[in-house]
Parts: sequence; C-alpha cells; structure tokens
Amino acid sequence: MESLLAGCIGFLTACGVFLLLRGRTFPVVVGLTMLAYAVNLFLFSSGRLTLQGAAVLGTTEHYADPLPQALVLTAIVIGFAMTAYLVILAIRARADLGNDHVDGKLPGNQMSRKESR
Amino acid sequence: MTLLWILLLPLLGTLVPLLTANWRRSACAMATAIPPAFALMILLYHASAVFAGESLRYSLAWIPLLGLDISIRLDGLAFLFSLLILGIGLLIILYARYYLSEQDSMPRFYAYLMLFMTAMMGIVLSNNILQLWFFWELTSISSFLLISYWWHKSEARRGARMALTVTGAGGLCLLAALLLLGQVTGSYDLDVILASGAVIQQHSWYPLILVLFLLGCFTKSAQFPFHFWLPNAMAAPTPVSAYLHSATMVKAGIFLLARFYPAMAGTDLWFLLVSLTGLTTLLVGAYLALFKHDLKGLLAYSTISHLGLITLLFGMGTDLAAVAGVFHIINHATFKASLFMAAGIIDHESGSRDMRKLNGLWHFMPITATLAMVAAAAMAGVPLLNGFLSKEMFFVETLQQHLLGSLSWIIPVLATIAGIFSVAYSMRFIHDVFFNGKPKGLTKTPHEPPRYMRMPVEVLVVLCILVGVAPGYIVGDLLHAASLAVLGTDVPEYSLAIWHGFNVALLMSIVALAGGALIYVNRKHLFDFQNTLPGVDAITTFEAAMKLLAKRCQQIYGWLDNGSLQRYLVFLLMAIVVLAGLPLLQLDTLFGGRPELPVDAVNAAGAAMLLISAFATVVFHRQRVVALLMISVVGLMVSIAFTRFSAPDLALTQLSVEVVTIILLMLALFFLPHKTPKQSSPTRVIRDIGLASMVGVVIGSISYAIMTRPFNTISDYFLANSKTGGGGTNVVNVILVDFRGFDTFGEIAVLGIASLGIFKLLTRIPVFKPSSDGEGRPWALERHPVLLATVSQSLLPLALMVSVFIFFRGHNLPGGGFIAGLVTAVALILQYIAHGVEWVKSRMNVEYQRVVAVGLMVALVTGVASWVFGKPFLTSWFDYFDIPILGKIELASAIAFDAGVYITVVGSTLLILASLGKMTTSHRPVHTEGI
Amino acid sequence: MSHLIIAPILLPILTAILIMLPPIHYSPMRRRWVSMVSTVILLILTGCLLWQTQTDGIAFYALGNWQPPYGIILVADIFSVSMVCLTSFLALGAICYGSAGEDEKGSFFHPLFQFQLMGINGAFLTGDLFNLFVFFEVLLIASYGLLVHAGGKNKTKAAVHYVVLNLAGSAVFLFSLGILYGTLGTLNIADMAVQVAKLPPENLMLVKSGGLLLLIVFALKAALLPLQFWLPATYSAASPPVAALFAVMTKIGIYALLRVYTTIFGEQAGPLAGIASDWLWPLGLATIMLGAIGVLASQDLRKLVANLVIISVGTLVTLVAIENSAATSAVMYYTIHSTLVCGALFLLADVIGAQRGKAGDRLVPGRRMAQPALLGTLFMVAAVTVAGLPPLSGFVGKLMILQAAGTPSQQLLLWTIVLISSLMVLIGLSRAGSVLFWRVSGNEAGPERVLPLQAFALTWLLLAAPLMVVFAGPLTELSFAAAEQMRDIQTSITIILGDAASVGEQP
Amino acid sequence: MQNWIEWAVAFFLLLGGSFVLIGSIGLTRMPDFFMRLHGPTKATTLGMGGILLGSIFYFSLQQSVSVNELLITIFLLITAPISAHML
Amino acid sequence: MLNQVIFLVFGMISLALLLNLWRLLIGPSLPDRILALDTMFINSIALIILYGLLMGSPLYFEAALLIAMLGFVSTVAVCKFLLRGDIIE
Amino acid sequence: MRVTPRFSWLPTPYRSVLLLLVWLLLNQSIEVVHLFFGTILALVIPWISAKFRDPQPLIERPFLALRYILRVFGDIVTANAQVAILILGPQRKLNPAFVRIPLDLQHDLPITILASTVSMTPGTVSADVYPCHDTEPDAKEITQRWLLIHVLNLEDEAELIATIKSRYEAPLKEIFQC
Ligand code: NA
Ligand code: NA
Repeated sequence: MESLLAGCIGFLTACGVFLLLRGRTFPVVVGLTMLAYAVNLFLFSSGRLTLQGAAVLGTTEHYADPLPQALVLTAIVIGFAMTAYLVILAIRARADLGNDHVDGKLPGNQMSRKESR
Repeated sequence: MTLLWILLLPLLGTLVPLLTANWRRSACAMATAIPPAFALMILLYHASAVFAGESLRYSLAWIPLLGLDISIRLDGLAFLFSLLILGIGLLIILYARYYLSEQDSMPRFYAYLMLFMTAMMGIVLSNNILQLWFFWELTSISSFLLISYWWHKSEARRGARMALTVTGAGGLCLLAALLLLGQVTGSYDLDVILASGAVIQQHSWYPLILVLFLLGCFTKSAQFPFHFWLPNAMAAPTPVSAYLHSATMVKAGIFLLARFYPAMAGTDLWFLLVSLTGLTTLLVGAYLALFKHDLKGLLAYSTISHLGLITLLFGMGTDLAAVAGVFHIINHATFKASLFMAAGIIDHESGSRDMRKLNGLWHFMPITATLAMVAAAAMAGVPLLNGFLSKEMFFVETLQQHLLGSLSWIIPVLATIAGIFSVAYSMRFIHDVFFNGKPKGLTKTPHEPPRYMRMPVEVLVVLCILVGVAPGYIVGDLLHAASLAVLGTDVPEYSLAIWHGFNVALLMSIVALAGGALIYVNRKHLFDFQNTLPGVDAITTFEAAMKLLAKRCQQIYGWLDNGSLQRYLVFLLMAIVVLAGLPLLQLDTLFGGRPELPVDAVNAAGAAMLLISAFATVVFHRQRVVALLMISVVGLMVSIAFTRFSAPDLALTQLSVEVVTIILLMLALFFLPHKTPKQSSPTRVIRDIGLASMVGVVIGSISYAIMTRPFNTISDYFLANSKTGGGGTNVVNVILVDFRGFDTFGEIAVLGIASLGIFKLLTRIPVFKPSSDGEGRPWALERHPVLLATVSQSLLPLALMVSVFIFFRGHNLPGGGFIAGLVTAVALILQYIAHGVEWVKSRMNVEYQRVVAVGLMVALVTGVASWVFGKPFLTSWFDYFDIPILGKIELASAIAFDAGVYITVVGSTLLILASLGKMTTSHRPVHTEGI
Repeated sequence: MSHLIIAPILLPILTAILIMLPPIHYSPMRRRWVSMVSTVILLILTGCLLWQTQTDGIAFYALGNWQPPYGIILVADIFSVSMVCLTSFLALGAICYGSAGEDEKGSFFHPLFQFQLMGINGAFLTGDLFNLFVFFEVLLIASYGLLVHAGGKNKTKAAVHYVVLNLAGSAVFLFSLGILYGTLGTLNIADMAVQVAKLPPENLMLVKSGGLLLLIVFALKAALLPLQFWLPATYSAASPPVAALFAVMTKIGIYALLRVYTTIFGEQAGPLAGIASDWLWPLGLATIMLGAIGVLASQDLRKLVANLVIISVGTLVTLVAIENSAATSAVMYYTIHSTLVCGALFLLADVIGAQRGKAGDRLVPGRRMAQPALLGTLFMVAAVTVAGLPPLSGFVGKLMILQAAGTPSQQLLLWTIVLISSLMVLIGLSRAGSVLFWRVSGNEAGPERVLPLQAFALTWLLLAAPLMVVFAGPLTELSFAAAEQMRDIQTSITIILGDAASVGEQP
Repeated sequence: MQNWIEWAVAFFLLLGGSFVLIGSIGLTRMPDFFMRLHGPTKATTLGMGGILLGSIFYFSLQQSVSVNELLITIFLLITAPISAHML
Repeated sequence: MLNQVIFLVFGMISLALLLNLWRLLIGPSLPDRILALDTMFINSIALIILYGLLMGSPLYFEAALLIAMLGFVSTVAVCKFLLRGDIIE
Repeated sequence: MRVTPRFSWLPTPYRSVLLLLVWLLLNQSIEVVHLFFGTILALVIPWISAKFRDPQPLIERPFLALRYILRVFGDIVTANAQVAILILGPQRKLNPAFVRIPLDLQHDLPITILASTVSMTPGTVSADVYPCHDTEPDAKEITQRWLLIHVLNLEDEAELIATIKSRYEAPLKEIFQC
C-alpha cells in the first residue's frame, strides 16, 4: 500500500509541476492545486499509514498519528486561501494587462494574434 | 583632553557656517574661522612638548570589540601636518570669503571645508589605524563635495566623481592593508604597529600588505599612474585646489608613507615600488606641466611632480632622504598654496586662467605679480628661497643612493632633467602671465584684488623667503621633531645652512636653472613636438570606461534575468531535484523495514482513478472547464484516500474545501479565457516533462522511504492527554483548537487576510462581460431556474442544522468549526447562485469584512481570556455540569475559540465568493473606506 | 511567565481587527492614528522585551500552557527580540510615511500592514517549525495584499510572479516539514536539535534532504541567487511604504537560515553539522556580485535600491555560511543597518521621483526639485550609509564583516568580493546621485513638497545611521552577546526542554 | 435473529450495489445525452437507498438502532432531480 | 459471509466509478461530463458508507452526508456556468 | 390556499418538525438533552432563515401529503426496475421523446415537487419549466405554464400526460389547496 500511495504522491507532484510550468495563469492555478494535493498526502503520510485507526478516543485500540492530520488540515485551509488569492489575482492581471500570460505579456511570436477580450 | 579638542573644534566648525548662514559674509567667515583658530592655539600650546621630542596621547574607548578606539597621538609629524592643515586652512577661509561670488552659497562651502579639515586632522592625529581609515574615507567624501561645489558645471561633476572613484578604490585597498596589519600585529593601535616593523616585514603577507597600502597612498597622492584625477579636480573653486591639492589631501598619501615609515620601509620591495613610482611621477608631472595652458593645470601637474619627488625621497630609505622629504613637504605646501591662490586671484580679477590670453599682467597687478613670481621662483628652486634648500637636499640624496646598483647614476640625471623642466614651467608661469606682451581677449580689465584677498598669499610668500633665508630659526625645531617622529629612532646629522660650498648638488641646481631657461626660450619646437603626440583626455576616457561598465552590467543582468516566471520556477524546481535528490543517492535502500500494508482491489481501483484523473487534468488542461471537472475528481479521490487511511476530519475538510474551490474557479473562469492557446514549443514541453518527472521521482521516493521507516513521535502525548487535558475525544480537533491552537489562530488569520486582499484586488478592477461562452453559444435566458430557487430555499435550514451539529460534535467526533463554517457558507452561496445578489442583499445586508473581524476578535478574546487566570495565551478550560433535566453537559473554552474559527470562515468565504460574484452586478466591490 | 513575549504578535492583530470594525473603520484619520499609535506602543513593548531578555536571558512562552516539545512555544533570545525591535522601528517609519496619503489609495492598507507585522514578529519569535510555516504564510498573504496596494500594471505583473513563486515555496516548505517530522517525530526546533543528535544512521540522508529543502524555502524568502529574480521587480513596483516594510522580509529568510542551521544542524548534529554552508557560501558571494552588477545596471533609483537589498542579502548569507560568533554578530548588526537604510531609500526614491516630475526616479535629467537641499542631504546620508563609508553605520558593518572572515582562503575571497562590490556600489550611487540632483533641465520646480509625516518618516529611519555609529560600542556588544547566546545550543535546549534533554550523547 | 439481519444486510447491499452499477452502465451505454440522464437520476437513488438501508440494518445489529443514513436519502431525494433538471 | 458480500459490492461500486470516469473522459459534450462527475459524487457516497461498514465505525457518516449536501452545490455551480457563464448575478 | 403562517413565531411548522427530526437523526438519540436543543434549533433556525423563503402555499392536508410520499416511493422502486431493464436491454427498441405538459399548478413549490416526482418516476425526466419569470418581464401575469419532460421510451403521449396530471398533479393541488 505504501508503495502505491508513494507512487500516487510522486505522480501528482509531477503533474502539478508540469502544469505549474505552463505559460497561462489558469493552468498554473490548477497545477498549484494539484501540487497542494500531493503536498497534503505527503505530509499526511509522514505519520505513516493506519487502517481502521481514526484518532477518536475509544473507537479503536491502535490510533493513527493525529498530528500530521492536524497539520494537513491547517495546510489545506491555508492552501485554499492562497489559491483563492491567486485566482483573483489572475483575473486582475487579465483585466489590467489584457492577457492571461504569467509574464503579463505574450511571448514575441504570439504578439501578432493578441487574444481578443 | 585638550588634544581631543584639536579634533573636535573643526568638527563643531562645520556647524558654525550653517548656523550663521544669514549673517553678513564677513561675519560668517569670521565666525567660521574661530574654531580652527582655537584649535591652532591649542596645538601651539603643545608645541614646546612636541619639539622636546615627546609624543602626546589621548584615547577613548569607542568600539572595543572591533579594535576601533578614538585614539590621538600628537608627535612631531602630526604637529607639522596639523600646523599646515589649520594654518593654511585659516588663510583659505579668509581667501574664500573674497573669492566666492554673491550667488555661491558661502555657508555650504565653509561647512564642506571644515568637514574636510576635520577629516584631515583626524588622519594626522589618529593613533588607531581603523580610526585613521575612518577619517581617510571622510576626506574622500568631503573632497567630493568640495570639488563638485559648482555642480552645475559638468566638468566639476565629472572631476568630483572621478576623484571619488579613484580615491575611494584606494581607500578600500588601504582598509584591507590596515586590517591585515591589525591581524599580523594583533592590534590596530598605531604605537604597537610602528613598534613591530620587524614582525610585519618578516610576515608572509608583507608583500600583499605593502602593495595594498601603497595603492591607498598613491591614489590619494596622485602618483603615476593614478595621477590623472588631480588635474580634473581643478574644476573645483580655487580655494579648494589651494587647500586640497597643495597642503592637505594629496599630502595625506605622503603622510601615510611617512607615518608607517618605521613599520613598512626598509625592504627592497619598498625601495623598488616607492622610489620608482616617485621618480616616474616626478618626471611625468614635470614634463606635462610645461604644456598646460591653464594656470591651474600647470600647477596641478607641478604638484604631481613634487609629490613624486617627495615619494622618491621616502622611497630611497635613507634617514636623510626622509628628513629631506619632510622638509620638502613644508616648503611645497607653502609655495604651492600661495601659487594656487595667486592663480585664483588672476582668474578672479581677469576672468581667465588661459595663459594664451593672459599676458603682461605685471602692469595691471604688480603686487600680486611680485608675490607670484617669488613663489614660482621658490618652486623652481632658486637660491634664498625655501624650495632651493629642500631641492638641494634632494639632489644630494639622489647622489648617495645605490638603488639600481651600477645603474644608480641614472637617478640623479633624471632628477636633474626633472629639475630642468620644473624650472621651465616655473618660468613659463612667470613670463607667460606677467610679461610677454599684452593680454588677448580678456572679458574684463585685470586689477589688484581686494586687500584681504591678497593677504594669505603675502603671508605664505613671506614664509617662503624667511625659510629660505633663515631655515634653522624658522623650521629647525619643527623639522627635527617631525623627522624624529618619522624615523622613530634618533635623527641623523643634517644642516639647514644655505651654503654648503660648491658641490655636485649645486652644480645640478645650476644645470637645472640654466637648462630650464634654455628650454623655455625654445619652447616653441617642444610644443610643436608635443602636439604631434596623441593626447589622451583622462576625463572622457574615464566617462567612457564608466559607460562601458554600466553597459556590460546591463547585458549580464539582462542575460540572467529575462523576466520569465517559467525560468524562475525552473531554477526553484532544479534546486529541489538537486538538494533533495543528492542525499538520496547516498541512501543505500529506500525501504526502511516497516512492513507494508496489503493492497486490495478497491484501493488499486481508487489509485487508478486518482492517477487517471490527474493525468487527464494535464491532458485536458487547455479546455479549462474539463480540466476543472477532472481535478475535482482528483480531489474527491484524495478525500476518499483520507477516509480510507483513518482521517475522517481531513476527508470532511478536503470535501468542503473542494466544493468551495470549484465554485470559486467557476466564478473566476467567467472572467478568464475558457481555452488555453497552444504555446509551448515541443522542446519546452519535453524539458518540462523531464523536470516534472524528476521532481516527482524524488518526492515519491522520499515519501516511500519515510512511510516504511519506524519512528517514535510526540503524538502519543496528544493521544494520552486529549481527553484529560483537552476535554475532547477527537484528538485531531483537540490538537487544532488546543494543543496547537496557535497554528489554527494563524490559519484563520491567513484566511481573513486573504479575503481582505481579494476584496482589495477586486476594487477598481476594469471588468468586462463576455456575451457568450467559449464555444460561442449565447447564454441561456433563464437566470434563476424555478426548481433550483425553491429547493435552495428549503435546503438552507437543513444545512444550518447540519452545520450546528458538525460544529458541536467536532470536539469529540469528526467535525468542528471550520467544516461547519464552510457548510454554512456554501449554503448561503447557494442562495446567491439560485436567486442572485439583489435578492440576497435585500434579505441579508452584512459587510462580510466585519464578520471576519468579529470572528478573529472572538478567537483572540478567547485566547487572551486565559490571562485572567494567569495562564498563557489560548490555555483551554473545560468542565462538566449537571443540569437537572438535561443531564451532564460539557462546556469548554475551546468551543468559544472554535466559534471564532466558524465565524471567520463564514465571513471570509462569503467575502471572497460574494465579492467575486458581485463583479457583474450593480453591487461591485469598491474602495469605500475613505468615507 | 511574562506575556510580553507574545505582545508583538497579538498587538498588531488586535489593531488590525479594531481598524476593520466601527467606529474606527469609518474615518481615515482614525485608522491612521490608531495604526500609528499602536505601532509606537509596539515599539515600546518590544524595547521592554529586549531589555528583559538582555537581563534575564533566554525565555520561552508555552502557548496553551502545553510545555515543549509538545506545545507551540515562542522563544525570546536577544537575536530574535532585536529583530522584532527592528521590525517595529522600521514599521513606525513606514506607517507614518503611508499615513501621509498613500494609505488611502486602496482598501485595508492599515489592517493588512498590521497583519504583516503580526506575521513578521511571529516568524521571528516562534520556536516551532510548523508554526514558523504558519507565520510565513501570514506575512506572505499580507504582503500579497499590500503589494497590489494603489494598483497599477507593474504591481499586478510583479504580484503574479511573487505569488506563484511563493506558493511553490510554501509547497517545498511542507515537503520538508513532512520529511523532518517523519524522521524526527517532533516539530519543536530545540527538540529537533536533540533528535538530530541521536539520529539512527539509516535516517541521516532523509533528514539531510529535508534540511536542504528548507534551504530552498528560506533562500527564496531571502532572495538568494538563483531564487532572487522576483525581488527587483516586486520591491520596485510596490508602493513606497510597503517596499520599505519589505526591506525586512528578506531578513526573515536570513534569520530562518541562521536559526535552523545553527540550532538543528549545529555542531551537535554530527554528520549533518553545517550541511547548508557548502551551498550558502558560494551562492552568497555570487549574490553579492550579482547585486553589485544590478546596481550598475539599474535604470532607476528603485531598481538600484532593490539591488542594494540583494547585495545585503548576499553579504548576510555569506556571513551565515561562516559559522562563528563574529560572523553571527556581524549578521545582526548588518541586518539592522541595511534594513533601515534600504527602507529609507525606498521612501526617498518616492519623494525624489515625486519632485522630479515625469522623469520620476529614472536616472535621466529631470525637472529641478523643489527641495534639493533637504532631499540632497537625505540622499547623501543614505548613500554614504549604504555604501559602507564612514562616518555612518555602514562602515561599522563593513568592519564587522571583514573581521568575521574565517579561514585565510575564505578571507581572501570574501574581502575581494566585498571590497569590489562596495566600489561598484560607490560608483553606482555617485552616478545616480549626480544625475538625480545635478543634471536638472529647466528652472521651475513643481508644486510637490515633502509632507511633514514623510519628512518625519525619512529622518526617523535615517537617524539610525549616525546613532548606530555613536552607540556602536554597546550595539556591537549586544550583537556579540546575541551571537554567543544563539550558538550556545546546549544552554537554550536545557532552558526549553529541561535538564534531561541533551545533545551530547550519540546512540 | 442475528442471521436474519445479516441476510437482510447482504440483500440490501447487493441490491443497492447492482442498481448503482446499472445506473452507471446506463450513463456509459446510452446513445444520447438525455437518455443517459435517466440512468443516474433513478438507478442511483434506489441504489443508494439500498446501500443505506443495508448500513442501517448493519449498524442496528452492531449497536443501538442507527437511522441517520436516512438523512442522506432525504438529501439525495431533494437534490438529485435538480442536477438532472439543470442539465 | 457478510464481508464477502461487502467486498463484492465494493467491486460493483468501484466498477461503477470507473465507468463514470470513462464517461467523464470521453464526454463528448460538457453536460455529459458534468453528469458523470455528479454521478461519481453520489457513487462515492456509497463507497464511503461501505468503508464505514467495513470498519464498523460510524465516523465516516458525515463525510457521506457532506457529499450528499455539497456535491450537489458544485454540480449546480457548473451547470449554472454552462447555462449563464455568470454563476452569481 | 394560504400563504401567511398561522403563528408569526412559527413561520413553518412542518419544516420545524422536519428539522427536529433531522436533529434527532443526526444525534441518533431521543435523550432529553437532544430533544431540548433540537426543539430550540428547530424553532430558531426557521426564524433566522425565514427571510430566505419566498411566500409559498402551505400544506393544508398533511395526511394526503403522507400518502403522496408513499405512492412516490412505490413508483420509484418500480421505475428503477423498469429503467434497469431498459438500460440493460437492447437500445434500438427505445423511442425517446420530449413531451410538453400543460400545468394547472401556478406556484413554484408545488411545481418543483411535481417536477422532482416526474424525474423520479417511470422513464421520465423533467427538463424545463417555462415560461419562466426572467423571460416574461411581468412575471405575475403568467397564466399557463408548461412542464417539458423527456421520456426514455414513449408509447402513448396523451396517456402519459393524463397519468401524470391525475396521479401526481391532482393530489398536489389537493395538498396545497390551490
Ligand atoms: Na478547528
Ligand atoms: Na456574477
């Protein structure tokens, strides 16, 4: 199971990184979201995997490590706040700069066919 | 203590002109003169002691840890230089009063001048080499200010910057040298360093130290090849030149040579570097001086050559040479200062410094002319004037050195040649200006200067004569004391007689005088020859060099930073691969021995779905809506994974955040293109895939390595104390609101801040409303479908009920304020979606940022409340109460804190989503604060 | 235990909340004054805290009364508290400047500013690695908000880069947290130091990769080559008071580097001791050179100042790489000095630009200034300070740096780079100054004047330059004390975790 | 008695599972969009109902009677048609 | 006996989910994909309930409840986007 | 029909009952404490969210409503069986079609319930209710509204319409007295 999860984490990271390296704001947002999933799973897995061990006292005899869960919870919330900000920033950039490229200007070869608004 | 005042008075003097700025000019000048005058008096008061060979000290701790103390040492050398600095300084103050015109700001000038004087005094008086460097750099700065005094003139600006750059560079070298000296001798105290010459010269760093040290001296003293800044510094007002370039600044380097003579001198390297540099400078300066048509230019080059002379003397390394050097310092200061001032007078009264225009001024300003001629004669080394004496000593020394072994005879010959040229340019200064026919094309008719403007010149010229006639009486003690200070040991026998009998040195002088006359008479041919040579203008070269430097820097910078985010990210990701990857190579096995859990079909299916949907997200990333659907599947699978691995709280949170995120992105997509154009080149795509997979591999392997390693953690403590100490059975929630409540506190702060920032972003945004979606279909007409409207209304109370339930059970079972808050927020957002802004606003008109503030306040107050019980911030409290009918009920402060979380989450989420939603309506967010 | 330690975190957030609520929310004047007064109080409180720390030594504040290593703690040692003091000192200047009218150019200036203060102070004070992450996020999200204050294309463009890079950085931070927790089983920095000391060999390399990932995070915050590219655009685009406050943000990265690599990976860490230095040393030197090149390449004053910030970062990182007390104390003094002067320069660039009409702060001939004497003097002071020339604070910093160098080879390299770079800075600044102040076209000056609050802010920040020289003696002693304290890991661990905990024994 | 409940649980679970599956098959198999709409909207409701009943019985046999799964059914009954309708 | 049944049903639901994912991937139209996603949400409720059964703990009930409540909202949001582009107006 | 509630403090009695039921379901117990809080919430929450509720006809015949619900449940089961067969069976025999049903109901709530019911029951999915308030500027004057439904396998249109109107619409009119 561990290998499976590790593989998923690695793959999610890779996908996230690939999208992160795209030129437009929206794919970057998606990429960061994907990366956030990977990060959360990674951080979660640092407490090792436990089946049937929810950290609620009295429900089982061996508990999962509750601390990483709490950390991931915080991370999820913060990640949401950050993503939200980035999304709105992307809108603002599109409105201010006339395109949704991360550098605010379309690369040379694209200048000719500037996207219509 | 009085010693300190010698330094402090000029410092205070910098304030005087500023304070007396709106007094009458003379009054201001007078007031400015007072502090240095007092300083001079104090100095003279110590004269007897100094002449007796004592060296007075005063020291005061400043930065002991750096070995930088305020430490003063007044010995013969310091006394001599202080005398020059203060004495000539006073004359300059008087002179400048008349030189400066009405529109020049005199207070500013005097302030700079006094600052410079302070710096010079600091150098010559300091007994701590770091302090010495402190004042050394201060001279560079203050001279920059003085040279650029007429900043509206471009040559003044350039000259100043050039001087600053050259001397600044030198200063840095000097700093290095001094610090190394400090490390070698273990002290920055001058006494120690001068005492440990042997140690220094034996040390392996000596050559490095010496070179750096000499770079410092030579740049300051305009020694070849660093001489070029001095002539360009002549753009300064003449008083400045008279002060800086005769007596003080340029002498600082010489002073350093003299000061460190015991510590540094005496080695072959020293001889070689110092004397040869001096010799070259002597010749070059003397030769070039002759061809300058600008009076000050001529004086500048003559200064260079005389500085070379002194350097050469110190380079020879014999005690007598050193004495001669000290003596020439005095003489050069006097006649050169007077010459500069004379030149200034001529410039001031005739409106020109060009010797081709200036002719026959004898008829217009006889007195000034006489004074100038005497001084010039002294410069030329005419007998009965001070210049003659030191030059004689110089010639004698050149005859006695054996630096170049069998070729040592070259030096006296070259010295004589230099003497010839110096006679020649001195003659030119006299003849070409005061005689040689009538003035040509002067703007105004020359006349004598005001009485007191000439006085400084008179004083100095008288000194030249007196020293020349009766050296022993006038400067004997001073010279002796100074030489003693330089040599450290006892001073050799030397006589200051005017007549040493007929000897080779005298012959050399005669040759020089005769030859000089000869050359000057036939200067025509020489000038022609000189004009054939390509002339290099230092200033344009310098400016060009600076421009080139800037250009190169811009090229390098532009090449490094192309302003592309992708490149920056690539650097970041490569860093991850390298820094996290390299250690893995040294890890012999990933598997850490902890047995793996079995894989069952269902998990495999889940993993498969996760991977497929993730991959699909990448594949479809250009069709943005589809990508969105795909990634929400990823999110769903992740939360299912959380459920699978016993993290119900995480699953709940992930799910609810998921929904909010989708709504957010859907809202956002309306303002963004729905499709991403194909952009990246195949090579770029391949590179990215490569990088991405490398990062993925590294992260994946690390996570596997960690998961399969046994470990022990602090979590057992939380499991043990959750119920007893935190009053809750859901350990995760207890950690969030109690054990690590402070994290949650920060977390909700982040959420709140984000919502504020988003509101800020949305205010004054230029918006636009696409009339159709990506495919170009016109939008459906129906705004709010009936069914949705009705159902959403009946759903709201249910949702509220559920969120209350989730909130309260959070402490003991999965749930809590955050999730409850999101449920409430989503239910309310559903109302916006189903009925529109108008409808909701008419029913619930709240400013959500207030809600955020209230939520944070609740959390904050809950935390601070524990202070009342003398407990730290966020210390929790809980207890169980028996209420008659209802039974046992738990009350916990954590619940209040969680309420803060709940309110903040609701407020922030609504502020974010609603503000964005309102963009297309008449209720757009605007910056309404400044009511 | 004294609640003074947490005051620098709670006071700003309280202020922010109050400013968002009626009745203060309604009038700009109220918002300003509340913000300024609160910052003054903050300065006083941090001053008291510094005094207390200096007299009583290291103290920690266990939040929720959960003792370390289980609960989150704030640690007050001389270094961290001095940084907090520095922050509030700088903040006061920036807020006063902002209150001269800049703050009304957008929503929520003061709340965001106070939140940012909360984040910065928290990051300096916390003794828990995950809590450090949280406070990083607090100060980052606040900085995102502040960066776009007063709007404009450049701000938006810079913000996109800044935000995306930092989000990636946060991801890296979480990765490394996961690794460190998964191997050390704790989050408390002191406890991590203990655990690292008794680490089983098979986990060494994992911990190393985790520790080095942290390096990326902090290097990004500190703007260390090759992760510094975001800085010039961001800082030069930001609204002046914001840029001034940002001057301290890079220093947080430096502080974190110092804290983590001297405590967790200090001498006790055995094979992992000083894992970062091999990277920090060359990168730091390279950063200095790059900054110097940038200074000469800059076309406008803001960019130039931004590059000065980069130079200071490089210098500090290089010092961090030299692991001795002299270097650490140099870090402290130089941080204070460079932060304040760079902050002042950002503000100065604004007023200069305002008075030069449409030439702005670009290095081209421009309109005559209305107050050349005032601005010229201020610029001169700032330039001399930042160039490291006597008689202002820069030269003390430079002396400390040059004296801190470790081995002769290090010394040679460091001295060469530092001296060359300072020559380049001297050239760049003299060029900039002479163009800005002396190459004037036309005679009539514009109507713009320096407002009283702006003048106060500028003098407030620049006053530090002479004062730091006059009181250089005590200040250097303070920083040496701070350095000693920070490097004496065993003592701080004993204070935090009790006598039982020790980093001595190996498994 | 025990046994009886177990059988019931098994029955309901299987019923629900198969209906869920059928619904999804319909979603995959049907030729045009509106026909695909039928599968999920109904099959899933009953399928879910089945599974939820199963779980109700199961937990009732575990501990005290557990009926809160009914809530989910309620929600689904309210919401499922809307999504169908909106499309 | 019960466990086998549970695993059998697990299989069925996983299969159903995979079928939904398939529809989600092939589309063709956007509404198809949305429908598929909505169905996935509902099916995953079943999955979670089954987990609850398997682990014999009611802790996962809320997760299911939440999906039932909120999954619908996200579907509505996407539909609204499809219909009007502007979700909140 | 009646729109205004009987008691102002209890705007929606049936909803409150439902909420109390939900609370008890959530807590899975009928202890006093839960009853107590449940009642409070069941009274407070409707009162809070009352603003978010457009005036709708109130249920006049609760028992009729109960019967209606049971009937629908029955139909759902049968409907699922049929649809399952249709899905699994060969597809070319199917005859999908859209059908417009003229509505006697005018109010949103009943119409919604009807539409949902239709979606739940044999082979039909409600697709649209029109004309809607937005397309008609003066929404109040809408006299005749139509329900557009999609039928998976249509045999006799008229019969289908008749069934729906008699089997579902009529009882609804009864329940809401409109
Ligand atoms: Na919470
Ligand atoms: Na909208």
